[in-house]
This record gives sequence, structure tokens and C-alpha cells, in this order.
Amino acid sequence: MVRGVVGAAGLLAVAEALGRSGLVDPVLLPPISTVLAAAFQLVVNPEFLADISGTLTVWGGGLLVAVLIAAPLGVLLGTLPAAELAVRPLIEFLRPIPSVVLIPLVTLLMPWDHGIKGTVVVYAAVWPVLINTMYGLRDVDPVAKDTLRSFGFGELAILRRVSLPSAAPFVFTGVRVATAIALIVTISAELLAGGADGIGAFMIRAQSGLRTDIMLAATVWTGILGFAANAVLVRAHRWAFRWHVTKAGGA
Amino acid sequence: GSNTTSTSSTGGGSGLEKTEISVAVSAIADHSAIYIAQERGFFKEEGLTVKPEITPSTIATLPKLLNGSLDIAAIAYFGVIHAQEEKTGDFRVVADAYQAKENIFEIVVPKDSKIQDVKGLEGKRVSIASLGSIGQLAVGASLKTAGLDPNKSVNWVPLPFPAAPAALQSGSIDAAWLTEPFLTNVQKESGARVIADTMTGSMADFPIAGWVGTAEWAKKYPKTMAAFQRAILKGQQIASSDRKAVEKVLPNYTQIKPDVAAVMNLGTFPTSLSAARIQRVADLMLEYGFLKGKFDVAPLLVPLPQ
Amino acid sequence: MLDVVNLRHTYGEGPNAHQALGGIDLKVAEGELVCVVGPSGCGKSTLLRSIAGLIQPTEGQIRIRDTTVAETPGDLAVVFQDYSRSLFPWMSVGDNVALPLRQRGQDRAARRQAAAEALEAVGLPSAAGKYPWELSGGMQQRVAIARALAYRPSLLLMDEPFGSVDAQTREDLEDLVLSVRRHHRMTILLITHDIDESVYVGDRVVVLTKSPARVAGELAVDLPSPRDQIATRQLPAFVRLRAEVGRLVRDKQQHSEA
Amino acid sequence: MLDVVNLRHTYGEGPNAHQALGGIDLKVAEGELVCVVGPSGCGKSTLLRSIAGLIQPTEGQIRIRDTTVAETPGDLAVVFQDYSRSLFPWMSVGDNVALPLRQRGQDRAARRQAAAEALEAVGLPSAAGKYPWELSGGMQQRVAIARALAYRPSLLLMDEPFGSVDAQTREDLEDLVLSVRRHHRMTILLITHDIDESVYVGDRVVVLTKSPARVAGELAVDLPSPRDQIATRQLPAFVRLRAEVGRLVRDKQQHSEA
Amino acid sequence: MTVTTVTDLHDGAGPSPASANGTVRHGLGSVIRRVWLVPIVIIAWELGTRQAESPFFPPPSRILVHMHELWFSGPASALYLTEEASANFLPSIGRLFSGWALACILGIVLGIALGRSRTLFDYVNPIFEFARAIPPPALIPLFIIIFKIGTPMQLATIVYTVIWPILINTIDGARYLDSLHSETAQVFRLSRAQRFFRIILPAAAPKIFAGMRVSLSMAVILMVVSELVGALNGIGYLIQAKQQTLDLAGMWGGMVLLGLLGYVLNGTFLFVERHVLSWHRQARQTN
Ligand SMILES: Nc1ncnc2c1ncn2[C@@H]1O[C@H](COP(=O)(O)OP(=O)(O)OP(=O)(O)O)[C@@H](O)[C@H]1O
Ligand SMILES: Nc1ncnc2c1ncn2[C@@H]1O[C@H](COP(=O)(O)OP(=O)(O)OP(=O)(O)O)[C@@H](O)[C@H]1O
Ligand SMILES: [Mg+2]
Ligand SMILES: [Mg+2]
Repeated sequence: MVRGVVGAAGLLAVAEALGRSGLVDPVLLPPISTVLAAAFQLVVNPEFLADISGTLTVWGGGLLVAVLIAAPLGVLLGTLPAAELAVRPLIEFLRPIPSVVLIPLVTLLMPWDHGIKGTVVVYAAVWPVLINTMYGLRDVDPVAKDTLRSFGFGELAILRRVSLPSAAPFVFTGVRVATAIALIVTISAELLAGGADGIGAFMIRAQSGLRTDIMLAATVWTGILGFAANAVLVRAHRWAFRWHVTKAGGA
Repeated sequence: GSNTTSTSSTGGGSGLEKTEISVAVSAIADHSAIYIAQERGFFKEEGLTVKPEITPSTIATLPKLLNGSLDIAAIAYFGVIHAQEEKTGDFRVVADAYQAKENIFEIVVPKDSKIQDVKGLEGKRVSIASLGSIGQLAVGASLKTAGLDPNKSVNWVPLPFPAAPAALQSGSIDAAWLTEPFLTNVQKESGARVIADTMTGSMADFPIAGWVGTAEWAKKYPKTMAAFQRAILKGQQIASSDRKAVEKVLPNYTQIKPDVAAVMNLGTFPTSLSAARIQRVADLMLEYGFLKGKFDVAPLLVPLPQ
Repeated sequence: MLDVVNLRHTYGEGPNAHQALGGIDLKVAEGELVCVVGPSGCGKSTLLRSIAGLIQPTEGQIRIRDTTVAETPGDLAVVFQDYSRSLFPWMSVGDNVALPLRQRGQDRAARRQAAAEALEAVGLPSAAGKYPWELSGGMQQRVAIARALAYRPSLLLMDEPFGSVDAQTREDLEDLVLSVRRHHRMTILLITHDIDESVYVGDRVVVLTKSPARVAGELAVDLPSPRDQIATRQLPAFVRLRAEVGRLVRDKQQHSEA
Repeated sequence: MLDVVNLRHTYGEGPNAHQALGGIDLKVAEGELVCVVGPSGCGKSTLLRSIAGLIQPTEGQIRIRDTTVAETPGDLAVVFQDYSRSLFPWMSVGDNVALPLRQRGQDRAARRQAAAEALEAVGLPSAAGKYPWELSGGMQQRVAIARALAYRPSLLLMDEPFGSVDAQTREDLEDLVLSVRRHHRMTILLITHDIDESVYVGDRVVVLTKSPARVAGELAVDLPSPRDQIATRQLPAFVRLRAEVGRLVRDKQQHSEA
Repeated sequence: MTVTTVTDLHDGAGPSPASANGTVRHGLGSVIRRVWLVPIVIIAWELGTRQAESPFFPPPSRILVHMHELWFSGPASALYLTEEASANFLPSIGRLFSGWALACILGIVLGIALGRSRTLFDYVNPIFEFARAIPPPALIPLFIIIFKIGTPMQLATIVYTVIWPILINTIDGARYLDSLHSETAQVFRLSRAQRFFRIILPAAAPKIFAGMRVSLSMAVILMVVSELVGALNGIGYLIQAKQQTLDLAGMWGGMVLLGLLGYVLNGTFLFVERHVLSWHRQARQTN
């Protein structure tokens, strides 16, 4: 914790020095202290708070739906080879299509601003969870599975009692990756699709006035949101997978 | 966003088919009339509740109009005509929004650039807000006037206006086509130099954007449309005559600083809708190869109520 | 009860193929305790895995109570040689032991009770709340044994189950297995390296040749029951049987090989 | 050579704390082979891990050649109790054995040669090209032994190294360790559960009490060298020593506990 | 049974008909099992879009014809690529690969350093967690200032975004190394380089590969995103242009192209992975 603060402070100092060195135009790239001051002022800006809550809604909702789709699907595909085989070409075809390009198409199908962005977020956040789930199921110790099998447990019980718990940390890592991606896509979608609220919509307004300081201040808040979400997830990981962390002994 | 299901109730007294409408605008001065009308209660007088929404691009707006999540949007004529020709949808212009004037769409180069005039742009990188848009048309017209081929002589770089000043200063691009307030800003802050005003000659007083809905919408909600037209017209009127009124509403939906707002150049806010004037857009688009054939704009225009 | 006919198994294919079982015939009667001894790497674990239905033999047949084993038969428990990997690190020791009892349809309290008793029997009365990785090697091995015993299978397969515990505990566990078998009429196949042990606990000792494993010889152990660690081991018959098994093992292998 | 002073180690903290080592004093002279026996779960592996610098003892000191062990000392090899997890599944058996030899600065050919010899010595002449998971439990254990021996450390720590192999192989490996030690003057600390083995291979046997481990007693083994599996084990001195160690072990523990 | 499950899972993993040991053992049946769903989906797509008649959703047949006109009707000497195609596809793919490769190298090296050193991790983790949450479109203006428009800025955008899955997975893989593996390495006093290349890297490889695979598809996406603003050429530039000029069939063509590109890349990746990680796969299915 202390070290993290030290590291962050060091980086800030360097950035500030660069900003003041005159290498870049302060209007185009204001010094970090100006940005932080602007970020601080945004806390009391009711308009910005409404934008944050819009972003949170889309981000959280999209992520939740993505996990609810991807984790069961990953388990299903991880355990039903025939289905996996058939669906794989489609998955691999769809995965590299940028969700932001889909915005106009989704817009047409969905007369609901948060729904549009949420759909785009789901599309992007599904993949890491899906893939990590499939990888995780593959990485289960065969001796552990054989143990349950020898006690006469069926494949479903083995899935529930061995494969899922031992794949869970892996799935969770996928969720962490997806969380970051979902936030990124939320903001990107707001930037590209506009809409009534959202940090991205706020950024469009800031850009219009060439207010780089406000724009970057909003970016700082995005970083803070992502940071907080990750901190929560890491805690949850430590708590839920104590056996995993302890057994492997950490570094 | 807007909620279509709850808005179909008929308005009290006024007999409107719909009392609550969503309208999309860009975060620039061009569409300030709607905020003026909003602020002065013109919509309320008509029994309308308007929910403005900021939109970043035409392609993000069209689908929302088509699926009914937006009622009206301020869209560039260039885009409307193009979409109409491509049969993306059937659109109606319900009122004029913005028209060019001198010194609001200009080509700028960095302070110490060797480029002196439009001719000097040959082989250079020129940024425009997006490809296949009014920007390409306007710069193209200037190139043509200077005796260059608009399609081959420069490298087009699509770059949103806000990103252009930085790109210009870092030398990533050689010239930028900009509008206000970026134009004022970039001259003030980094000493960029204007080499040409693109809204001259064939482009003088060029129509820029209108208030647009779909044909289906116009047919379904004629009274609502008329109410909107009456209110926005009053807004346009004030915008065109009272610069201070425009400056006053800018902070509602942009982050333009007051000092910039006070000095930036503004275009015209037309109060009538003239087919002859807007036909110029289609004709010029055809001339520069942005349309496949002759296009008549008259069917797109909805007469203004008296 | 258990009938293994001409069982063969080959790992891999082509030039890397390795034949582990070279035609094994083995019969185990209901309630019998058969010990299998043989050189390291000869194919004992392979035989056990085949019986448990965990690998498909290349050739031959395994019948349990006259039905051919196609997949893992019911009512079976296995103590794996690699016990530490067969415990689930995300469950407490108590849960590890109690888990298979769900198969028996026992309720929570009964499962917990049975697990506690089994742990007590293997000398780990206070380990239920710990996690497997908090235990020493020998303690983990005893947890695996407790899990198998608590399950009360009709067929119990054990792969070197007492390899990691001290001599005293080993004797206690041998007696524990004998007493559980007596009370619950289990059929047991036990793989061991300890010739004394095979004679002490077994009704019969089967000696395998080195890889590919075949049956080198069998010896019925006609010692009186119940057995006693001190008295039984001092019987002349015990000493004679031990020597005989030893001879069988030695004669059939000069050197164990990969 | 090795000097352990009042070593204590407690796992965990608060109410879940478990004291594994309760103050151990132990001296091992240069070139000596000391066997450690003690009940399952008493703390033998913990002691070995502390000496290897893998865990920080809570209290006490470990000195090797008069320098205090802070991190893993150089010129050390360990055969872990959990041998199967200590082999690297992504390397062939030969590479597993040869890997540490890079530390010795040997070139590729020499490493390969040394690995082949070590594998041959443990009875696995043709396993070099296989992967660890293609080997039986006992074979994996022998690979771990081969890796440690090929390294020729000056201090060798072995945690129940012969637990998974058959009696014949076990005897061969015991003799192998004795001969390697004689030729290369290694100092060896060997943990075992087999009292016979501890007397046969050891110069001295240290008996630990049950958890928390303390030294229950020590016994110098004054049997002639080189030892012989048949002759030595028949000596009256051997039988007496064996009985004495057995008594020490039994007296100090009624029952091993978690 | 597990044994078959795992085998099928891996054999189905890519377009290659050869299994890891090089023997071809897939017949027609296995090909059919792998692709039967694809024609069904395409036909459903065709029928659905014809029914809907929306300009935003052209039927696949029209997309294909349009793709051919736009990009694949060039002269044989140019491999049938049109001028538009060769001017835009190649730079894009070049950026995609160099960006991804850069991200892999940086991500793996940094990830292992952070996974193995608690101290270093503590210092920089908050910064990384913060940086990770910042959307690339919001950074593009910043990158334009630092790197200028063009390939360097686009590479920065790609690397900045696709490095995170590799980094996180590598940190995870390196940190949760089996304790006995790291202890064995410690006991034999393996050098830093040996630990890195012979223990940590192979042990973490399955997770690293999972991360690399996720980021490969992300790299395709970011290649496009980085070409949406301030680009001079590229597939993203094309898609953007088609979108802005309302050539919607052309835009769909671009997306189909991306899908195919991603599919081929992923298949190639899995093929390589199967060879590199064959120990992992076999250790997990035998025993
Ligand atoms: N990681 C750990 N966390 C908590 N307790 C532990 C841990 N490792 C070992 N213990 C406890 O410390 C004690 C000693 O363990 P150790 O592994 O040293 O025993 P051992 O003498 O090697 O036993 P065995 O002969 O069974 O291998 C045991 O009671 C065990 O429960
Ligand atoms: N997965 C595998 N792939 C290839 N060969 C294998 C595999 N598993 C075992 N073998 C080989 O099969 C033979 C028999 O192995 P098995 O594990 O059955 O021996 P074992 O009798 O149990 O030996 P130990 O007493 O050492 O445990 C060995 O030679 C081994 O190398
Ligand atoms: Mg075995
Ligand atoms: Mg131990």
C-alpha cells in the first residue's frame, strides 16, 4: 500500500516535471497538477456525477450480463466437445470484430441509449471470460478428477466439485480482464455514440471547448473507477481462493 | 435516452400527438437555437418537452432517427442528402439550422509552416472532420479554385476537430480544416495561421445543417412537428439577431470558455427554409462526385407553418 | 467378485509404445484381501487404474460380480499412490473425507460424523478443520485412507497406502484396514512394496513380474485371524511365507528397468 | 558442517497457529550420514525445509560451515517427499536430471553424460527421453534421487527418498547412496520411516518426538563399513541397534496426532 | 470420459488436420463435425436479412459481391487485390503483428518480473491498474501529441491496450507457480536466467498463451480502433470511410474481412500453441 503510493507519487512527479518543462504546449497537454485540480473540482459537479452514474450503469450491467452469458457458456463448451467443435468457427469469427464498429447497427435494433452501449459492452466483455473458462476447465488435475470418478460420481458431480472449483481462479482472472475491457468499451461507446449521459458524453462536451484539462480530468476519473473495481476484485480473489494463493505460496 | 412508449400520449389541451421529444445536437455553437428556445420557454408554450442529447456524428444519429429513439436531429445537409440517395432512410427537413458565413470554416497551418496558400497544399496531409463530408467538399472546392484536383492532390486525414490542433502542432498533419471555436482557439493558443477561408466563391453562404426527422415521423406527428417548427423558429430568430443569447447558452452543452465564446465567429441562423438555397448543396455534391445523379431536394423539405 | 482375464495395456503408439501389462489373470473372491507386490514400474498402478475403469485396457476383460467393467463401477473406493494430488486443496480435510458420502445419500450431520470418526481412526482426530496443504505428507496419506474407509465401499483398491507413515502408524493402519474389512465385509486389493506387510494383511499375495507385468506366482496366506502385530509376525508360518514371497520377487527380476 | 541450534518453527498465527518444531539441536559433521526418524507429522519435513532455507524458522539458528543460513545455501541438493510435484512436467527426464548441472558449468555433452549415468545408477537406463508423467510413482522418485546425486552436492537432504520403490530396488538405492557418499564425501541428512534402513545407512540416528518435534534421543551406529545388505543386517550389533531405535521411537509417542 | 474430452477439445482447436504428433487422423467426418453449423448460420443470416430489407443489414450474398468488387477484382499480378485493398490491408496487418509482438514481449517480461517480485509489484501495481482502465479513444489525442499521427501512434494504441491480458495472465501464472517447483529451483540454485527460461516461463506458459490468445483478437480490434482517428490508411480507415459515406455493404465487408482475419490468426495461433504446450496437454490427459 505504502509502496503503491510511493510509486504513484514518483510517476506524478515525473509527469509534472515533463508538463512544466515546456516540451509540450500546456494548452494541448496541461501539467498533471492542473488536471488533478480539475478532476477534484468535478466531484462537486452534479452534471458530471450524473454522467458517472450513467457510465456505472452501463458498465456494471454490461459486465454482469457478459459474465452470466460467458461463464455458463464456457462451462458448457468446455464439457461438451461436440458443441464446442461446432460453435468454435463462429466464435473465432465474431471475436475480432470491434464492438465499437457495431454501434450504428446495434442502435438500429435497440431504441434505448443504455441498452445500445450495454450491448456493445457485453459483446466485448464476453470473450475473455469465455476463453478463460474453457482454458481453466482444461487445466484440471486428472488425479483429482479420477478420485471423484472412482467414488462413483457422475460427470456432472465431477464438474461441480472438481472442475469448477479448480477452474474458478482462472475464470475469475477472466472476469478481471473483462471488467477493464468493459469500462474501456463503455467510455469508447459513449465517445462514439454520444447519448444523454456518461463520462464519454462528458468528454465530447469537454473536447468541443478544447478543454484538454477537463477532458483529462474525466480520463483520470475513468482510471480511478477501473482501479477501484480491480481492487475490489483482487480482494475478492484473495478471499475466495485462499487455497489457491496459499498452496502456491505466492512470490 | 428517450422512451418512446411513454411519449405517445396526446398532450393536454394543445392536441399534440406527442408532447415529449428527443432532439440530438452536436456540442458546437451551430445548434444553439434549440437551447435558446428551451431557455425562453418557447417549447413549453407549445406544450412540448424537449430532451436534448449530444451526438458525436451523423452515422451515430441516423439509426436513432430510424428506429424512433430520436425524434429530431440537427444533421448536416451533406449527410441527409447522401443518406437519402443511398436509401438509408426517408428523411424530412423541418427547419433550417445553420448556414456558413465568411471566416467560420478555414484552412490553417502551423505558425512556421512554409505553406502560404491553397496551392501549397499539394501532396500534403490535410485533416478534415470525416471522410465524405462537407469538409472534403469545402476544401475540395478551394483546391479546385486553386487549380488542383480535389481527388488526388492532397492526403485526406480524418480527424475530429478537437484532435486537430494537437496534430497540427506536433507536425502530424500539414494543414487542418477547422471550424469555430477551434479556429479561434488554435490561432490564439499556438499562433496557427489561416491560409484560406473555404466558404467563399461557390461555397459562400453555404447551407450547413438542418433540423431533420424521418418522413414517417413527420406523417405520424404533424401537429407535434408544427409545434416544434414554431418554437425552433423563434429560437433561430433570436440566435440570428442576438449574439449574446448564443454565448449565454453555450455553457449548457459545451465547454467553450466564455472568453473564446466572446470572440469566435458565428455563422448565420436562417429563419426560413428555402429549397433553392439547399439545392446548392446537392448540386455541388454532384459536381464533386459525392452523388451518383441529379438530386432534387424539394421533396425533402417540409413547409414551415405560418 | 473380481475377475481379471488376460489384461493387457500399452501406453502410447508407434515406436514410443510401452507395454505395461502383458496379460494378467487374477480372481478375487468376495470379502478377500489380496496383496499385489512387484518391482517398481512393473504395472501395478496401471492394473489398479484399469480395474477402477479409469483407463481402457488395450485387451482383456475385467468383470466385477459378473458384469464387465466398461466405466467406473459403483461402490468402489481408491486410495491413489499420488495421494497429495488426489486431495482437493479448496476443501477442508473434513469436507474432503465427507464428500464421497454424498453418494451414499447421507445427510450433513451423518456425513460430518462419519468423517470425524474416520479421521479419528487414522490418528488425525483434530485435523478436520485444516486444509490438506497444512498437513504433512504422511498425514495427507492418512486423510486419503480415511476418505476411502469412511465410504465403506464393497471393493477397495489401495495403491501403496502406507508408504509415507512411520512404522508405528503403519502397523496401526494395517490393523485398522483388517478390522474395517472384518466388520463391513469389504473386498480389498492392496498394492504394497513391503513383503512383510503383504503377508501380514493379505489372504493371498500375488507377485508380478517386471514390466510388462504378468503374474509371477501366487501364495495363499494361511495365517490365523484376527492377526496381531507381535504374535502373528513371530509365527514360523509367517517367517516361511515372507521368505517365499521374497524368493518369488527376487527370482523373477534381476533388475527393475524403465 | 551443519549446526542447528534451538530451532523452532510455528505455522500460522493466532488461534490457528501450530508449532511444528519445538527447539531442535542437531550437529552433523563433515561427511557424516545422519538419519532422522520420528512419527508422521512431527516436523521432519519442516526441519529439512528450514535447513534448505526454504522457510524462515521462527526462532533459532542454522549454521553451515559456520555461516548462518539466511537463504538457500549453495552446493546443496534436496530430494523432496513430494517428488512427483518436484519434477518439471515440461522437461524430459534427462533434462530434469541435467538441469542443475548447468550450475556446475558443465557443457551439454558432459551434462547429458552425467544424467545418463545417474539414471543408470538408479535403475532407469532407458528413461532419459521420457517425460515424468510417463513414469510410475517409484520411477519418478528415482529420477528425483538421480537428479540430486548427479549434482554431487556437498550437503544432501533427502525426505523419505525410498518410500515408493520395491524392497529390492530400495536396497540397491541404499547401497548407491552409501557408495556415492564414500566416493564424493557428501554430508547427508536422510529422513526415513524405516528403522532398519536408518540403522543400515546411518552413521547416527536421531529420533524426534511427536509434534512439536524435539530430539528424543540419538544413537551412534558403530557398524563396520562398507556395509552389506545381508551380512550387516545379520550382525548382532545391527539387531540391537534396531531394537534400541525402535524403543526410543515407541517410548516417546503413544499415538501420533494432528 | 476425460481422456476423450480433452483430446477432442484440443484436436478441434484449430484448422489444421494434423494432430500434435504429426499423424493425420481426421477423416471427412471430423471436418463435418467441425463446420456443419457454419452453412446453417449463413443461410439463416441470408434469409433473415432478405426478410428485413434494411439498408443497415445487407444480405451476406450482397456483401460478398461487394467485397469482390471493392477489393478482390484486381489484376492477377497483384494477387487479385485492387489498389484500395493492397494500399490498406498490408499496412494494417503489419501494424497488427508488430503491435501484438511488442505487447507480448513487454507483457511477458514485465509480467514475470511483477509475478516473482512482490516488492516491484507493490510499487507499480496501482499505476498499472489505473492505466489499464483508461480507454484508448480517450488517449488517442495524447498519443497524437507524443507519437504523432501514423504508425507509431497506432502501435502505441495497440500495445497499450492489448498488453493487459498478457500482463495479468503472466503475473498470475508466474505468481502461482507450484511452490515445490520454485523450491526445487531454489535448492539447486538455478541462476536467474535459468529460472526464467526453464522453470517460470514453461510453468506459466499455459496461462501466458491464454492471455496471448485473448490479446491477439484484441489486437485486431485495436488495429481498427487506432485507424478510426487520424489514420492515413488501413482496414479501420476503410471501414470508417465506408461508414461515413454510408456504403453499408462495404462496411459489412470490412467486418467480414476482420472476422476472417481473426479466424485465420486464431487458428494459426492454436496450431503453434498445440506444439509448444504438448507437454501440458499430455500431462493433463494421462496419469
Ligand atoms: N503449510 C503449513 N501450514 C500449517 N501447518 C503446517 C504446514 N505444513 C506443515 N504443517 C504442520 O506442521 C507439522 C509438521 O509437518 P511436517 O511436514 O514437518 O511433518 P513430517 O514430520 O514431515 O511428517 P511426515 O512424516 O508425515 O511427512 C504437521 O503437524 C503439519 O500439520
Ligand atoms: N501415462 C503414461 N504414458 C506412458 N507410459 C506410462 C504411463 N504411465 C505409466 N507408464 C509406464 O507403464 C509402466 C507401468 O507403470 P505403473 O505406474 O503401472 O507402475 P507401478 O507398478 O505402479 O510402479 P510403482 O511401484 O513405481 O508405482 C511404467 O514402465 C511406466 O513407465
Ligand atoms: Mg504405481
Ligand atoms: Mg514430511
